Amino acid sequence: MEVEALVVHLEGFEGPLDLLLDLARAQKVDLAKISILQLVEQFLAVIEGARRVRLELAADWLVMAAWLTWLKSRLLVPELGEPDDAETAAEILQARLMDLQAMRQAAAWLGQRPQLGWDVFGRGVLEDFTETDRSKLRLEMSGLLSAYLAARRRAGGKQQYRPKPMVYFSVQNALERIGRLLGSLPDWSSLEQFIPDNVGDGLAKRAALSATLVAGLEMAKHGRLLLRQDERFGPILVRSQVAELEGRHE
Amino acid sequence: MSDEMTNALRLAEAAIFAAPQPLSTRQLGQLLPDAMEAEAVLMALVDLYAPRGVNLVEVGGGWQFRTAPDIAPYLRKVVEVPRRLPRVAMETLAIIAYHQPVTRPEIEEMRGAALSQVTLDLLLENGLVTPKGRRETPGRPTLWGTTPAFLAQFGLNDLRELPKREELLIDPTGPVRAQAPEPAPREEDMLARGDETEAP
Amino acid sequence: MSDEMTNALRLAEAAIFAAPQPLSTRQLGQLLPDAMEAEAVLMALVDLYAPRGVNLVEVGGGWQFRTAPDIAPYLRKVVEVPRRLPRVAMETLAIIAYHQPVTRPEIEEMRGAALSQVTLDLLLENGLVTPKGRRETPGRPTLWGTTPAFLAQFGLNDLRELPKREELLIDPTGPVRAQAPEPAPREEDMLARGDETEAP
Repeated sequence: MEVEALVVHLEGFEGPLDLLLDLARAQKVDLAKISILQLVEQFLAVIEGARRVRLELAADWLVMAAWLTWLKSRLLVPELGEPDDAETAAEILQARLMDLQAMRQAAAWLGQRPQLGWDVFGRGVLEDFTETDRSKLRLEMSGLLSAYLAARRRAGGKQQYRPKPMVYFSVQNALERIGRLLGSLPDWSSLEQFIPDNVGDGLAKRAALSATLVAGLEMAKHGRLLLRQDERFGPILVRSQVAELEGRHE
Repeated sequence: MSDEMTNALRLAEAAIFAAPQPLSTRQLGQLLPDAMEAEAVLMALVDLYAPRGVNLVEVGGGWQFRTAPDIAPYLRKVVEVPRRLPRVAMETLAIIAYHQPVTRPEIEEMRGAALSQVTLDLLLENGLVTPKGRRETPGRPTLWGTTPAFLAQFGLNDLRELPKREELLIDPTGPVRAQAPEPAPREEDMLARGDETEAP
Repeated sequence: MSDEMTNALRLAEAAIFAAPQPLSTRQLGQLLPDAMEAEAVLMALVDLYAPRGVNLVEVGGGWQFRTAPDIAPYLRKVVEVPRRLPRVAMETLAIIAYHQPVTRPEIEEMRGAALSQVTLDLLLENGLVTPKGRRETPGRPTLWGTTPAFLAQFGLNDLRELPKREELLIDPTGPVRAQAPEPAPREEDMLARGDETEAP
C-alpha cells in the first residue's frame, strides 16, 4: 500500500529532474550548498522503491538512475576514476537544478501577476475607427517577373516536344518468330535470317538483332536449339535441337 | 457619495467595460448587492461619464461604453489596403514591359492566351500602359508600351533597369527547337555508340 | 483644470478606449494638440482612473484600460474566463520567455522532461509564443519566442521587467538571505514577492 503510494507520487513529477529538484529543496539549504551525494542516494532510493512495484519504469528515469549511480560511486571513491570527473558532473547537476529552480520561480512570478482575461479584463467590445482605402495598387518586381516567366513558359508549353513512340522488335517477338520458323530450317542457318525484313534500318535493325540474339540464347538454354559461332565476330549459326537429334539418328 | 454607491459604480463600470455584449439592466442587477438598484447606479454612471471622452449609452437592449461622438472623427484612421493586379493583368503588363512596343496579337501569342478587353482596360485605368502609335502593317494595329507611372510603381528609373530577359532563365528559342520533328543528330550519336559496343 | 487639459484628457481616454492594442505614448502624442505633453496627460489620466473600476495601465509598450483586479471575482459572472494555464505550460512559458529564442530540445533539456504537443498547442492557442525563425544548425530546428500578447497577458511593459535570473534563484525556503550577494533593497523586494508566491 505504501509502495503503491510511492509510484503515484513518482508519476506526479515531470521527469527525473523534477523529482531531483524536489528532493534537493527538501534539504532546506541553498541549492548551491546541497549535498549531491545525499540527493543521489535519495533519488536512487525512490527509484528502487518504484521498481519493486513496477518494473516498467520510463527509460529516462532509469537513465538518470544509472548516471546517478555512476556519480555516487565516483563521489564515494574518488580515487577510482579521475576525481575531477565526478566533481564536474556534480556541478553540472547542481547547475541544472538551479536553472530549473529559477525557471520554476519565474513561472510562479508570472503566475501571481494579474493576468489579462483572468484577473483583469480589457474592453469587451471594440469600436473600429479604421477605414479601408483600396484605391492604391500593390505591385512588386518579383510579381512582374514571375508573371512574365509564367506567361512565356505557358506559351512555350503549348508546343511541347513529344518524341514519337518507338516500337522495336522485342525479345518476345523474336522468341515467337524463331519458334515458328525453326522447324522449317533443317540445317545450320544464320541467326540474322530470323530478323524480319520490315524492321527498318539503323537503331531498329540493331534492336531486332539484339532481341533475336537474346531469344536465341534463351531458347538454347532451354535446349530447343543449338548456337554456334565459328570465329570471333563471325556469323552466329542456329540449328533446331530436333534437327540435331534427327541428324544424329541418321 | 456613499461607499456603497462608490463600490456599485466601480463594479458596474468594470462589468459594462469588460462585457462582450451590451449589459442589460437585469444582468447588472444580478451583479450588484441586493440593496442597490441597478437603475439608479446606471443613471449615476451615465451622468459621471457624460462629460468624458467615453460615454455610457443604451444600445441593443443593454448598456455599453462608446466613444463620445465629437471625438470619433479624430480617431478615424484610414488604412490603405493596396489592391493586387490579377494574374492575367500582371502577365500582360510584364509582356508589354519586355516587348514594347507590342501589338495585341503579339501579346496574345506570347502569353499563349487571348487578351480580354477587361484586362487591357485595367492596365489603362491604372495608367500602367498606353498606346504608342500604330504599326504600319495591314490593319495598322495599335502598339502598346509602359508609362512613367509603371516605372514609378516598380521603383525603376529606366526600363533598362528591368532584369534582362536572358537573366530570367527563359530560353525563348527552347520550345521552338524542341518542336523540331527529327532529333536526327542525337540518333546518329546513338548509332555511333552502338557501333563501338555492339560486338555480335 | 484648464479646458485644454480637459479636452486632451477626453481625447486621450477615447483613443485608448478605442485602440485594439496598447496605445504608445508616441501615438498618443500624435493625436494631441502640439502644446500638450502626452506624458503629462497620461499621468493625469492614470490618477483619474486609479480609484475607479477601470484603471489605466502600461503594458506591452503602451497604455490600455483594464478592469481593477479586485473586481475580477464579480466579473467572472459576466465574462467567460478560460482555464488557467497548467504548471507545465507556465514553466515552459517561463523558459521560453527567459531563453528566447530557444529550440524545443533546449526547453526539454532544461525541464528534464519531454515537452508534450498539448502544452505547446496550449501556448500557441493563447498566442503567447510564436516561432522566431530557425537555428542554422543541422536539422534547422524552429526557434521559439514570446509574443506581444504574452506581455499583455501578464501586464508586462517589456521583457526587461521580468525578474533577473539571479533574483529568481533566491530560494525563499532556504537560509539564503544572509549569503546572497545582491544589493539589499532589491533582494528584500524579491523575497517579499517570492514569499507570497511560493506555494508548494
